[in-house]
Formats: sequence, structure tokens, C-alpha cells
Amino acid sequence: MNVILIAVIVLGAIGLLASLVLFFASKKFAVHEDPRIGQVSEVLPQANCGGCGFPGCSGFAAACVKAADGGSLEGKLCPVGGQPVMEKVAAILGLEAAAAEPKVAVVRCNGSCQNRPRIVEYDGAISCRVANATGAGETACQFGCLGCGDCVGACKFDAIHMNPETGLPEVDEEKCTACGACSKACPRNIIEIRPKGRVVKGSARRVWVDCVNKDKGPVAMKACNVSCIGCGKCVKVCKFEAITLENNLAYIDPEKCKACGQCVNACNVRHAIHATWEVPVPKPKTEDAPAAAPAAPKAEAAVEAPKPAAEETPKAEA
Amino acid sequence: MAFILIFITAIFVNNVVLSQFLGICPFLGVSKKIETASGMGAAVAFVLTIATIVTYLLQKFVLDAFGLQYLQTIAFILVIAALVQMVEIILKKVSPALYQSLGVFLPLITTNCCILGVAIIVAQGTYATYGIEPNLLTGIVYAFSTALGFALAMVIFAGIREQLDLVEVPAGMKGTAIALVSAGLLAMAFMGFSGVDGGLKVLFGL
Amino acid sequence: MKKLDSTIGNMAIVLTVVSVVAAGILAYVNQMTAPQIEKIKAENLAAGIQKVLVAEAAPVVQKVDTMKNEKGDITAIIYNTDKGAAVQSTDPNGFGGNLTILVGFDEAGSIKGYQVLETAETPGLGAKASTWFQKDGKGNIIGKNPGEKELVVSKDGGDVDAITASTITSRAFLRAVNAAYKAYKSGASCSAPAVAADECVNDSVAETSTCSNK
Amino acid sequence: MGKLTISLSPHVHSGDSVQNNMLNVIIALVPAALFSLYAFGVGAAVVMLTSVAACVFFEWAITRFILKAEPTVCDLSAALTGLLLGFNLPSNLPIWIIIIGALVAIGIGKMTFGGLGCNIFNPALVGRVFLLISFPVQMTTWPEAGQLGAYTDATTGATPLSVMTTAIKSGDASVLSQLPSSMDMLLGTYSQGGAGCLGEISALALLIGFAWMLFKKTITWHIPVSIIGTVLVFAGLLHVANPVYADPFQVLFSGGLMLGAIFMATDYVSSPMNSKGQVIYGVAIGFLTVVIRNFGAYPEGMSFAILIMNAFTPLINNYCKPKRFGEVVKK
Amino acid sequence: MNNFKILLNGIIKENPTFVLLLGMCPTLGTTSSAINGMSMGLATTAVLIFSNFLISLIKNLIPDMVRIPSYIVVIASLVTILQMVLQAYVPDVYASLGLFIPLIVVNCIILGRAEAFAAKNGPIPSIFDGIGIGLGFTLGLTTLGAVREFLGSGKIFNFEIFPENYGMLVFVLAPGAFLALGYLIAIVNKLKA
Amino acid sequence: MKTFRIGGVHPEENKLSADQPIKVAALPEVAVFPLGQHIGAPAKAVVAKGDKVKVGTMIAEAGGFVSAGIYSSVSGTVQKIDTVIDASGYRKPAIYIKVEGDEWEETIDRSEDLVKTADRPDLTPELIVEKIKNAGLVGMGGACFPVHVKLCPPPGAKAECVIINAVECEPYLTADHRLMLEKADQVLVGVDLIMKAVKVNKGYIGIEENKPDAIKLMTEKAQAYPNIEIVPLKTKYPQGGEKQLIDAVIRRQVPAPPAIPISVGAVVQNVGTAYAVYEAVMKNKPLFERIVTVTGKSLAQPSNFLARMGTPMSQLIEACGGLPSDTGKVIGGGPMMGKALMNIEVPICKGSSGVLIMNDKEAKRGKASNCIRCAKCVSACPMGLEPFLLATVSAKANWEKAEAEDITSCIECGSCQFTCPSHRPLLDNIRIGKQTVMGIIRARNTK
Ligand SMILES: Cc1cc2nc3c(=O)[nH]c(=O)nc-3n(C[C@H](O)[C@H](O)[C@H](O)COP(=O)(O)O)c2cc1C
Ligand SMILES: Cc1cc2nc3c(=O)[nH]c(=O)nc-3n(C[C@H](O)[C@H](O)[C@H](O)COP(=O)(O)O)c2cc1C
Ligand SMILES: Cc1cc2nc3c(=O)[nH]c(=O)nc-3n(C[C@H](O)[C@H](O)[C@H](O)COP(=O)(O)O)c2cc1C
Ligand SMILES: Cc1cc2nc3c(=O)[nH]c(=O)nc-3n(C[C@H](O)[C@H](O)[C@H](O)CO)c2cc1C
Ligand code: SF4
Ligand code: SF4
Ligand code: SF4
Ligand code: SF4
Ligand code: FES
Repeated sequence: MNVILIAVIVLGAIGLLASLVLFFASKKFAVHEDPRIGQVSEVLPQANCGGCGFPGCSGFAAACVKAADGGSLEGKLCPVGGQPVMEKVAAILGLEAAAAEPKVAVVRCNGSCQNRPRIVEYDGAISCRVANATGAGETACQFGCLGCGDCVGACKFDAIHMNPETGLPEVDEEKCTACGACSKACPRNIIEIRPKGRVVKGSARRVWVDCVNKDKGPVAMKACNVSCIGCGKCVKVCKFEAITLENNLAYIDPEKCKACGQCVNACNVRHAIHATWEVPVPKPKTEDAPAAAPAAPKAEAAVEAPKPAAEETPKAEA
Repeated sequence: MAFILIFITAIFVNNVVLSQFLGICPFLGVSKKIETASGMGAAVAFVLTIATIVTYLLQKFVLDAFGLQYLQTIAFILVIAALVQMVEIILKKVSPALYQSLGVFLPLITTNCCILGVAIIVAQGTYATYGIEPNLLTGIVYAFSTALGFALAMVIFAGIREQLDLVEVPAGMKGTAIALVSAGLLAMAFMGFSGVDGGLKVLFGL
Repeated sequence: MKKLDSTIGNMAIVLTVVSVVAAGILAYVNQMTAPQIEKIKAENLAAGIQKVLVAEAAPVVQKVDTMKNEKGDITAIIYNTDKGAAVQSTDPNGFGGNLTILVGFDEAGSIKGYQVLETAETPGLGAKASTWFQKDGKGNIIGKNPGEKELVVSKDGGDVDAITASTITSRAFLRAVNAAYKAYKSGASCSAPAVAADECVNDSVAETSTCSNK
Repeated sequence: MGKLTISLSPHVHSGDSVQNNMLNVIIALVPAALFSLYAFGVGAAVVMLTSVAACVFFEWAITRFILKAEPTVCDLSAALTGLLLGFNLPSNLPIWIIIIGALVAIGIGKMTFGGLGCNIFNPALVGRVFLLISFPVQMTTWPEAGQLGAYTDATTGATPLSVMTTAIKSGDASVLSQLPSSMDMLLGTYSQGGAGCLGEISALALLIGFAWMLFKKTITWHIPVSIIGTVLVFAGLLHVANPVYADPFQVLFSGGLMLGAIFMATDYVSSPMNSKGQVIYGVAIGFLTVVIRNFGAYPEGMSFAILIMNAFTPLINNYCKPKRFGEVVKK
Repeated sequence: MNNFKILLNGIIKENPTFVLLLGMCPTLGTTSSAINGMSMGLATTAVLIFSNFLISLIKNLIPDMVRIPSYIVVIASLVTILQMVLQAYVPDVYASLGLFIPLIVVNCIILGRAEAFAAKNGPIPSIFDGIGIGLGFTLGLTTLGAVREFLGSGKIFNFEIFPENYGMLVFVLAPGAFLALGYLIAIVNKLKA
Repeated sequence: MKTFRIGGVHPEENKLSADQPIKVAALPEVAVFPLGQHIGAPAKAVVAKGDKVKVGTMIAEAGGFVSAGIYSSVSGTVQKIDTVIDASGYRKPAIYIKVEGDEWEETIDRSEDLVKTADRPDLTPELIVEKIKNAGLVGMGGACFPVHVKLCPPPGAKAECVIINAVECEPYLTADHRLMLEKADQVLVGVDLIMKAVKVNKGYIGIEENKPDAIKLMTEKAQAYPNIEIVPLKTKYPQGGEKQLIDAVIRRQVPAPPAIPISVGAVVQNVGTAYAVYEAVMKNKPLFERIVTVTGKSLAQPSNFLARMGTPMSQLIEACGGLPSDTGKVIGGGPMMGKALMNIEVPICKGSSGVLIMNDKEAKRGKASNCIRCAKCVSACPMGLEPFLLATVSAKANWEKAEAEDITSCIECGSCQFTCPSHRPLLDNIRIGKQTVMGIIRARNTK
């Protein structure tokens, strides 16, 4: 029994000593660090993607705490965790989270190989930035996608991929967290982060102008079959004043757009407006509407659509 | 001379990580950047030296004295855990700069085998081959050299990994797999030092 | 149930209690297992001695504790039995440090058998020592008498074949065997049953040969 | 006229290519290869051919079937690795061991990291050291030179290195009298004690290769010269302090030292990338080689010294930068 | 999650050796042969089961600040008991695992499971978690040990498959441990993908 | 032989047109003047559609301090102000002028007489700079930096010497070479003027030794100017890089950016600039024509032209025998630094020193493979950088590392990519990295 007793006493003493030393050390050397930072960090996804604009999740946590002291979490969003996480953060900090609509990346270029003839051959590093610095790219459109996939490399979530047929990137809506990395990577600012849109029949409805060409009509028209030429038909047809025209290019304001699809039909010659659902085509009232225009102005459909302009594509100017 | 022998043996010949397999978790975990690797190395050197002194005394004056050798593991780990936490708390207050560079690694150290492992090795005196006396002084030299060996392995490895970051490693090998293979080749290179302890012992006339 | 709060009292008490309970249990288990550990150690030793002496039973009649050779780097423990002696000897110059063996000698000093107790030699190289020098091994030493001719590897002019690519281990091994023999001879000569082991050790620590000269 | 091509400048190129560089090294190895055939005959031929063929095959197979990428064997780097691996093996090594060595060199040493340019360690040395540790017996028995018809059945003998090791281990300097003269070792003309791997038998043949590579600007002088210089100085000091350590020139011309210094330490991929770093690297290799040879368990330290410094190369590159333009003026 | 799923989870999805990469020191240090690897795995499993069980029992008695030290004490006691038991009944195993037995205390798996599972679940699931993770660990160590033993000496569980002379010695030495584990993980990654 | 101290390469020289005297190119039908022809703010048009202009009439004024005005090179009517695809490959604002006759502004002295500085004692430094500014002069060496800015050293800096860059280290190009042979006297007066403008009495003219005739002629003529020294230089690219030239000639190294040549007391101007200075100051002639080398191995007749700005390159190519059928690439400038053009209608601008036509085979870059870490790029880099590293970190968008590795020191000479045995697109990536890092630094500084 004696042996056991000694063991008990010795280890007990060590344990007691350890806990006391720790306690006093923590008292004496206490440093004030906002405990909420740790708490917030804990609910963050710890993906450290930087999508929030802060250096890593702990940086974001510190920023949230600071912002909360200022009274609002407005503008702070963890794109990975999304709204649920922000609600938790807000709860910890005793605030309402700024309600944010779910967003997604959209590629605003439809200049596939068929739509946009190549006029020169690019022979540099496979990088959109480099291609952009080399010149307008392989086509005459100096605004459109260069197709080297910088955006693909920038995505941490494997949500954007090049379609080998069109040579254009496509976003996987499921995986995209709207972190905006691709948009930043694109030297031509083609990718926009837009609200996902109202969900109808299981799919989100959104409409955007599938082009960023700011050249004047004739130049744009020559460069690409499906470029926006700034004709302004869509502006007139939109009942909600969601569409503006600037620098020969239409832009649909997602805040005002109600996803009615009118503009899609209005642009039935150039198919420069993209909708995520099949917009029904009204019966042609006038004769001059091109008979062959298919119902769905989706990317694929647009590609297949007969291209009267294709014949007279500009040859290399040289 | 004996100290030099212990020193060289512990760093190169019987490197903790590469030949004794202690402290592998931080070796693989915090070696992505040279900066963090050296931070971790320094933190380990610091804690390991202190922990060895404390546990050595504990062993000699408490456990051995009362015949409680079987409490070694539990007593050591308690002391080490408390020690690490205390160092962390004190550093945070006394030198925030040092805390910034070392402190973040401290929590990782408690569960680093190399601290407990070395403490036990020193307490048992098994490091002391070649007629070196196991005592507090050689124990400290051994512990410190071991920690330097750890730091060296960490930094070299971090250098390798930084370079690997710049090349395209095949998909399947990315991450830990390539790290382990590199570590294996590193260990293989370090096997070149095997026997150097014996040779030096002759040279030093020990 | 709610978690206990982190007050100083609670903390100290809990940690202490946990430690105390742990210590108690450990001490108890230790008491339970200690005799068993001792027993199994003794059994292992006995088995080893039997094995190296190639005998059914070889009760130790006398144990001569730690002796050192002239240089003071090889240590030996002698177990005298009625079938001869088993000597445990440790050479520090193995490839990986200490190499401890147990060698059995008959009265004449011929080797009856050996067993490697502890090595840090390289597996596949030096670690082969446990089989290499056995009767059917390439470097057979069984039956040889280090008294007649010191066991030395052929590389150094002796007649024992070294383990391939492991001369260092072989040298250390043979040195340990030779030292064991010397210790056995010297220890045996001062091992008249009346002499207390301790005394003999004290005499022989400095110089094994002095002991044998007595 | 087709489409115009666009790209950023520069629009011209020196015409140098990877293949070209590798080919130059292979050419530089020809004298040594011929000499090894002269010394070891059939054995040398079998070892070299097996090693080159196996390396090229494994590289092709791995790129083709595992990485599913375009095969890169045309750049000749695998052939070179194979040749150098062969040069590092004894001429009586069984074929299956050579094949394992090639698999390790190419598979583990090179392709695991992503192929040419990505590896940290010198592939041929990874292969050799792997074999050395795995098959110590086969890898450390050396056939005597001159048995032109023999392969695995060749009579083996002591290499200069093992003589040196024996002298140090026994502390008896007279053992060293068995060594051939340093002139014999340089030329490869000695008759006894002339055992070793394929590529280490004539230092002169290797030096001819060195001259070729310098002439072709394939490599710069920094690494070989700093290794050789360090070995001479350090081994010289030891020799002066205690004659059991061999004459520095004998040290220099024995074993794989010249082969390593000229052909293996200079491997682009695993050596530092500016002259300052290369000198540091060379000095460290020279130092480690002598330490391992004289104090370590292995008789030859060159391979290990190079591998160890390969591991340090990223650090050297990180801390040792070329002198920037304008730094002269910078305070 | 039912107990069976918990069990499988530890063996496959959260396999500590190949997936979580925890407890690397014993993984590399004790796997020079299949049998050693398995012994280490089982020893760890034993500690893990008991520690999970005990900690899930006492979790609410422990104030947060001393949570970790208390867990460590519990684990250390279990390890010490294991140490004594091994020494008493299977001294060979004890000798071959050496330093790595006391080091089970600091094996991240044990504390990790205590924190991640036992501290949040009841005793019964905790036991299953312990068994699952422990078996996963044992499986990992045994596989690695078998691979190393096979490549290094031509044997598996001491059963000769090809003559020892053809074995590649590196695999039983330190570098082989890293290499073998590296390639095993690569294979597992490949299978997962 | 003097040369710079770090790195450098030696591409094949290919000076095909070295023996071709300068020919006066025909006037174009329509001349096009892009408004951004120089470093700094683009010029602002001061004419409108329908305006009549003469040769030498200002059609666009400087858009800021670091900017330069643009002068018509033809007489005729402003057709439109629209866009044109310039050498960058992008559409840029430009003035189109329909050519009608060839009527010059009266202020321009069209005589061939040589006017020396001694003949014009009224010239103060201020007046010289003023005249240069009013002539819309920009550096003719490629960077198109407004000359008047360079000639007004920033406060604290003091010019000690003028170095004239007559190196022409780019393969193929011979414009500067021909200029020296045909206008040696005028060039020397121009140098003298520049020295007066920055108030120094030491001038050097650096010429590569592959132009022995120019070295000989210039040395003879320079006898008359005791302060001007002709410095023959080793033929090594990029000897003509400003920093390399300063290093070679006066053994001083310009520190890393933001330091500029004037930080070590040097003002560097191209020979073409010196000639333009002469014409602007002594002849009141704004910058509207320049010497352009049109060359290429498969071109029928490589030539040197005195061409008016705004002439489409296609017209000069026609004058050389037309675009060869195997053309793969048309480069504005030399092969090391020039820009590949997307179309050959690009107008000649102030900085157009040459048009180089490459055939299909020359046009294609070699297939890039992994970097083999041969360090040849490191040895070739004249700035002591590590191109392989800069290229990789740029491609991986690791801008901090790129900055720490001094990417901003890169002069984009292309020596690294030229020499890389793996055919890596090093400079492609480095350029992007450099631009991005400079952007980051600028943003940081303005914060
Ligand atoms: C990693 C390694 C392990 C070794 N292990 C041993 C060993 O356990 N025992 C031994 O005698 N030699 C060992 N050696 C070899 C010796 O260091 C030395 O080379 C050898 O004993 C002398 O060569 P020889 O036996 O062929 O004459 C080892 C060598 C290395 C590199
Ligand atoms: C790599 C490189 C090469 C150059 N080569 C020349 C050259 O051969 N001739 C030249 O006049 N300018 C050359 N330059 C431009 C000069 O650096 C510098 O801009 C010019 O000499 C300044 O004179 P300027 O302002 O009159 O053009 C080169 C620049 C670089 C970066
Ligand atoms: C923003 C900026 C400011 C400059 N300021 C001066 C200056 O004050 N004085 C000067 O001599 N050169 C000045 N330079 C000219 C440059 O040093 C250099 O001559 C010019 O960029 C052309 O060189 P390059 O052809 O080698 O690129 C300036 C350049 C830049 C881009
Ligand atoms: C000068 C020079 C030396 C080389 N030395 C080796 C060598 O020692 N071992 C090797 O495997 N490859 C060598 N190579 C070939 C090549 O660099 C090697 O296969 C790469 O390390 C594979 O990535 C050498 C190449 C050159 C140009
Ligand atoms: S697609 Fe773009 S926005 Fe979406 S996750 Fe990827 S990088 Fe972020
Ligand atoms: S969208 Fe932008 S970044 Fe993506 S491929 Fe096109 S040009 Fe490149
Ligand atoms: S382009 Fe830049 S990095 Fe390349 S050699 Fe020239 S200065 Fe150096
Ligand atoms: S020259 Fe090319 S291959 Fe050589 S180091 Fe530079 S980038 Fe790599
Ligand atoms: S098991 Fe994690 S550090 Fe050793």
C-alpha cells in the first residue's frame, strides 16, 4: 500500500503543481485577445481561399470582429461558406448578417471557333495574360475570350473548365462559390459575378449580354457573328429599364432585370443575349425575322444557327 | 571532443527525423515554407532543451529517488505539456515578436514525439554509447544537438518542397506522397553519414 | 450534465484528482505486474543460458557481476553453472553501438553456443551475427576455444570468416567473445564458492588479468 | 501565305536544345566508355547496354502508361542517366540488379517528380545509392581490370579506396604502399589494384570529356574545379597531419571522385544555378566526400556527398543570388 | 450514424495512415516487418479503445482549461499499463517496439480522437470509433510493414516468398519506410480518385 | 574592347541591308497617325475632319508633361479621326489624312546646308529644349520617351555626360548604321546640341565593332569635336540597352528601379534622336519622318528608307519587292525586341526602326519543354536576374516573390528566352509579372 501511496502523492503533487503554475502563469502573463476572433474562426470553413478579400480565414475573422464593433457586417461575405456561415458569424457577434443573394460567375463571351474566325496564329505562352499583351488575340475581336484558360487555373474549386469545342470556359454552377478569382484572373474582364437569379422549375433564371465587345457596330460585326453591335433593340424592349447601352455595348443590370426574356428575342439576329432557360419565341409577326432562328438562344444553339455572315468573314488583312 | 561527437552524431548520423523517426508529423506538416520550418525548428530547439533539463531532474530526484520509474511516461508528459503551455503564455506577454515567430508552433510541440522521445532517451541514458557518460550535461548537449538535427532536416526539406512547388509534379504524387518520397531520398542521402560517428571516435581517440 | 467551469479550484482539483487516480491505478498495476516481469526476465535468462550451454537445465550456481577488460570498454557478467559458464558480454564498438551477446563455455573453455541479446546492427548486414557464427553458419565458432587461439576475422589474420560486408560487426562480436572468455577464465579462477561475487568484482574491475593471476 | 503568327519578342532563338546538351555530355563520356571497354571488356559492355536500355525503356513506359504524356526519351536525358548509372556500377553486376537500379533511377529519382528538370536528386545517383544500400555485397565487390571475357565470374580485387580505408581503420600507413602511383591512376595504366566501377578507372579519359564540355559550353568550370580544389586541400591537410591518410592526388584520382565532380555534380537539374552557389556546392561536396571516405562506413563518399548537397541545392539557390546589375553601386 | 458505419469510417474513409496521415512516427518507425507493424497497431488500438471510452465517460467532469492535460493523463496511464502488461507477458514485442510504446501517448490519433469524437459522443459509439480507427491504423501499419518486409527481405510475416538475397535492403532501413509509405499513399490517392 | 559586365548573348547579326543607301520612300495615299506613339499621355488631336494640313503642321498637341505633339508628315485633308490597329495589335485612336501634293510649312528650312552650333550663338539650353519640345521629338531608339523630358534632369540629379547610343545591337536593323554613314556631320552637331542642352562637356558615341566603316568615319569627323569621343564596343546583345551602354562606356551601373540613368549622371540618346535634334533645332523641322530598315531573308531587296510617318508598312514592303509568299511573321522592330504584327497596314510611327519579315520556319517558336535548370538564362541575363524563377513565379501569379526577386529590373531584352535550350517562353511570363508588379508598386506608392 505504501508504494501506491507514494505514487499517488508524487503524481498528485506534479498534477497540482502543473495546474497551479499554469493558472498563475495565465493570470500573470495574461494578454488580452478578443476571444470572439477565435470563435469566429471556428465557424469559418478554413479553406483559406482569400475569396473574402482577406488573407485567410483568421484574417477574415479579425476583420469581422472589427466590423461588428462598427455595428455592421455589411460587405463581409465568406464566399465558400456562404450565407449560413455568415449567419453563424453574425450570431456570435450579435448582429444580423448582411443578406446577400447567392451569386455565380458568368462568362460574357460567345466567340466560339465558328462564331469568330481566327485571323492570326498565336504562338506564345499558354496564358491569357500573355496573349492579351501580344495583341488582340487570334481573332479580330480585341475584347473577347482568348481561350488560354487563366480563369480555369485560378479557380480553387474546380468550377470552371474550358470547353474544347467552343474554346470558351464554362462555369459549373454547382461548384462555383462566386469567389471571383476567375474574374480577377481574366485580363479581359469577361467573367462577371452575377446573382444566380430567381429559381423557376429547379433552375435559376438569369440573363446577360454574352459579349464585351465595345467596338462600333461594323467593326464588331466583322470580328464575330454573335457580338453585341450596340443596336439598342434590347434597350427599347426592356420594360424594366434594366438595359443600358454604353460604348456600343449593352449591359443588363441584374438588380433591375426580372428575367422576362424579352430582350433575348429582341436580339434574335445576333444572339448576343444569353438566358439560362428556354425563352419561348413569340410567333413572328413580321416577315423579316429570320426564319431559321431557333427557339433557344443558348450557347450551343447559337453555334448551330446558320451563319449568313460566316461567308463574308474578313480575311487576314495582310 | 565527446561533445563534438555527440553533436555530430545527433545531427547527421542519427538524425531524429531521418533515421530515428521522431517528430515526423511536424516534419511533414509545417515544412511547406522555409520560414515556418525554421520557426518550428527554433521552437523545438528551445522547448526540447528546457524539457530535457526538467525531465532529467524529475527522473533523478523524484522518480528514481522514490522508485517510481514506471510513472516516467505519465510524469514526463504532464510536465512537458505544462511546460509548453507555460512557455507559450510567457512568450506571448514578454516578447510578442518572438511569440509571433515561434509561438504559433508551440501547441504543435506537445504532441511532437521528439520531445517526449528525447526526454526518455536522455533519462535512460541510451544515447551514451562510445563510453560517453550519461549525465545532465551530455544529456543537454544531446537534446540540443538533436533539436538542431530536427531543425536542419526541417529547413532542408522546406527548401525542397518550395522548389517542388515550382514544378509540375504528377497528379497522383502531389502533396504528401511526393513529400514522403523526397524525405526517403533525403534519408537515403543522409545514410552516407553512417559510420562517421565511429570514424570520428577513432579520430578523437575516445 | 453541464460541464464544470474553469475556475482555479475546479481546475486544480480535477487535474489533481485525475492524476491521483491515475497514479493509484498505475501503482496498483505495477505491483501486480512487477513480479511477473521479474519472473519472465529470469525465465528468459535461464532459457538463454540453457541454450548457449546446450543443456536441458543449467541452474546458476554463482553470478559474477560486471567485470571490465583492460581498456574498460567491454563489460561482462558471468553465470557459472555446473555445465560450464554462460558469459554475457557487451562490446561498445558494434556498427550501431553496443553489441551484447551471451556465450556458453564448457570447462575447457570451448564455445558451446552463443546468443545475441542486444544489437543495434543493420538488419540484413550486421544483424546477421545471430546466425552467422552458429554451427551451420559460415563463420562457425562453435567448439572453438579462444584460449587456444584468439578469435579474429580472417581479414585481420584470423580464421573466422567475417559476415559479408560487415567486418565491423564481426570484429565487435569476436572481441566480445574473446573478452567473455577472458572474463570467464579470470572470474572462474576467483570463483571459489566462498568468494563473494562483489569482492571479486571489486578486484577485477581494474584489470581482468590481475584477477586471473591471483 | 498562311495566317501570320504573333508572339511576343524575342523572335529568334540560339538554336540550342536540351537534346543538344545531353548529346554533348554523352560525347564527353565516350573516351571513358571506350576505356572501360578496354579495361573490363564484356562486363563493361553488358552493364552499359543494360543500364542505358533499361533507363530509356522505363522512361518511355512511365511517360506512356502511367503519366499518359508525350514520351520524352528523345531528349536523351534518360540515355545519359543510364550511361552514368552504368559508369557507377561494377562490371560484374548481375543484370537484374542493373535493371532494378535503372527502375529506381528513372522511376523514383526522376519521373516521380515530374520528369526531366523536376527532380531534386541526381537520378543516376539515386539509383546507385539505392543499389549500394540494398545490395552491399554485390555493389562492393569489384572485378580486377583486364579480364576482357569475364562477366559475373570475374575475379574480384581490392580497389584503391578499400586499401585506403584499411589503412585508416588499421592505423597502419604501410598498407598504403599497395596503392598504385597517382600517375598510374590518372592514366588508368596500372596493372594491380585496378579495380573499380566502369567509369572510375581512368581519370584522364574523364578529363578529356571535361575539356569537351567546357569547349562546348555545356557546363562551367565552377563545380568541378571547386570540388577538386577542396579535395586536394582537405585531403592534403589530413595527409600531412597523419600519413595513414593517402596522398591527396591518389585520393583525387581514386574512386568516383573525378566522375562525380565532372559529370554528376554538374547535373543541371540538381545543382545550384549561379556561380557563387556552385562554388559553395562544390566546396561542400569536396569536404563531405573526404569526411565520408575517411571517417564513414562507406569507402566511397562521392555519391553521398553529391546527394546530400542536392538536398541543400534549393536552400543555396534561395540564399545565393547572382549579382544583380547595379548592386555595385548600391550601398 | 450507426456503430457499424463508425467502424468502417475509421478503417476506410478516415484511415489514419493513408488518409488522415496521423501518427507518422510509429507508422514509419515500427514497420520494418509486418509483424512489428501489426503489434504496434494493436497496441495503439488497445489504448485508443480505452481512452475513447474513458474520456467519453468523464468528459463532463473536466473543465475546459485543463481538458487537454487531463486527457493526456488518462492516455498516459493507459499507455503505462499497456507497457507493463506487454513487458510482463510478451517481452519480445515490448523489446521490438521499444521507445515507440511510451510514445503512443503523443500519437496525434489518440488525442485527436479524444477531442474530435469521444469528447462529443457517448461511450458506446466512442468504443466503436476507437475500434474502427485503431483497426484502420493497424491495417495501415501492417500493410506498410508487409510491403517493406516483402521488398526488403522477400518475406511476409516471416514467410519466405523469395530468397532473402534478392531483397532490397533499403526497404527495411529508414529511407525505405518513407519511400514505401509515399508510394502507398500515391496508390491510395489514385484509387480514391 | 569595352562592353558591359554581366551576361549578354550573341545572336546571328544578319545585317542584310547594311550596304543599302537610304532611299526616300514614296508618299502614301492616306497617312494615319495614332495619337499614342510615345511613353506617357497620348497626344490630343487639334484638327477636325475636313481641315487642311501641310507637312509639318501640328495635328495633335502633347497630352501632358510626359508626352509629345504630333506633326503631319503629308499635306492634304483630314479624312477622319477614328481608330487604327497599331503595332500593339489593338485599335487605337488615330488621325487619317488624305494626301494631296507635298506642301511644307514655310518655317522649315529645307536646304541641305550644314549648320553648326558655332553658327548659332543664340542657342541657350532653354531654347534648345524648347525647340525640341515644339518639334514633338521622342527617342528614336525604341522606347519613344519624349526627349525634352529627358533633357530636363529632375531636381537633385546632375548630368555629367551624354552618351549617344549608336550601337544598333538588334540583328537585321541597319537604320542607325546608314544614318551615321550618310549624315555623320549632322549627327555630330546634334550631339553637340544635346550636350549644350544638358550643360555637359563630355559626349560619347558608342558603336558596336561590327560597323567598322561607321566607327572610322565618325572618328574622323569627330576630330573636330574635342569633347566627343567615339567608343567602339564589343558586338554583344544587348549592348544598346541603356544601362548596359552606360556600364560599358563609363563603368557605372544604374541601380535598380526607380533609379534612372541620370542617377549616375548619364543622359542617353539614340543617334537617330541626335539627328532629329539637329533637324529640329537647326532646321525647325518637326519629327515627321524617320529611317526605317525593311529586311528579311526571303525579301527580294532589303532596304533602308527615309519614310514619312503614317505610311503603311505594306507600302514599304511593296517597295522591297513585295511580301514573300512564305511569310510567317512580320515584326515591327528587330527580332529581339520587336513586336509581331497582326496586320501589315500598321503605319510607320516615331518609334518604327524597322520591319522584319520572317518566313514560316523562322516564325515558329520551338516546342517548349520543362526547364532543365541549366542556368543558361541566368548567365545570359544582362541584369543579373534569374529568368527561370521570375518566369515561373509570374506564371504562378506569386507577385510578392516576383517583386522580391527584382522582376522590375528586367529590361525585357529577351536574352534569356533566346538562350533557353528548353525553348521556354520566359520573357512572355516575365513581362506579365513585371507589369503586374509595377502596377502593384504604383498602387502602393499612391496610397
Ligand atoms: C547503412 C549501413 C549499415 C551498415 N551496417 C553494418 C553493420 O551492421 N555491421 C557491419 O559490420 N557493417 C555495416 N556496414 C558496413 C560497414 O560500415 C563497413 O563498410 C564494412 O563493415 C567494412 O567493409 P567489409 O565488411 O566489406 O570489409 C554498414 C554500412 C552501411 C552504409
Ligand atoms: C535590350 C535593349 C536593347 C536596346 N538596343 C538599342 C539599340 O541597339 N540602339 C538604340 O539606340 N537603343 C537601344 N535600346 C534603347 C535604349 O535603351 C535607350 O532607350 C535609348 O538608347 C535611349 O535613347 P532614345 O531615347 O534617344 O531612344 C535598347 C533597349 C533595350 C532595353
Ligand atoms: C516615368 C519615367 C520617368 C522618366 N524620367 C526621366 C528623367 O527625368 N530623366 C531622364 O533622363 N530619363 C527619364 N526617363 C527615361 C528612362 O530612364 C529611359 O531613358 C526611357 O524609359 C527609355 O529607355 P529604354 O529604351 O532603355 O527603355 C524616365 C522614364 C520613365 C518611364
Ligand atoms: C552536365 C550534365 C550532367 C548530367 N549528369 C547527370 C547525372 O549525374 N545523373 C543523371 O541521372 N543525369 C544526368 N544528366 C542528365 C539529366 O540532367 C538528368 O537526367 C536529369 O537530372 C533528369 O531530370 C546530366 C546532364 C548534364 C547536361
Ligand atoms: S468559377 Fe470563378 S467565381 Fe466560381 S468558384 Fe471558380 S473562380 Fe470562384
Ligand atoms: S474568360 Fe478570360 S481568363 Fe478565361 S479563357 Fe477567356 S480570356 Fe482567358
Ligand atoms: S529579358 Fe529580363 S530576365 Fe530575360 S535576360 Fe533580359 S533582363 Fe534578364
Ligand atoms: S535557360 Fe531555360 S532550361 Fe535553362 S534554366 Fe533557364 S529556363 Fe531553365
Ligand atoms: S507521431 Fe506525430 S510527431 Fe511523431
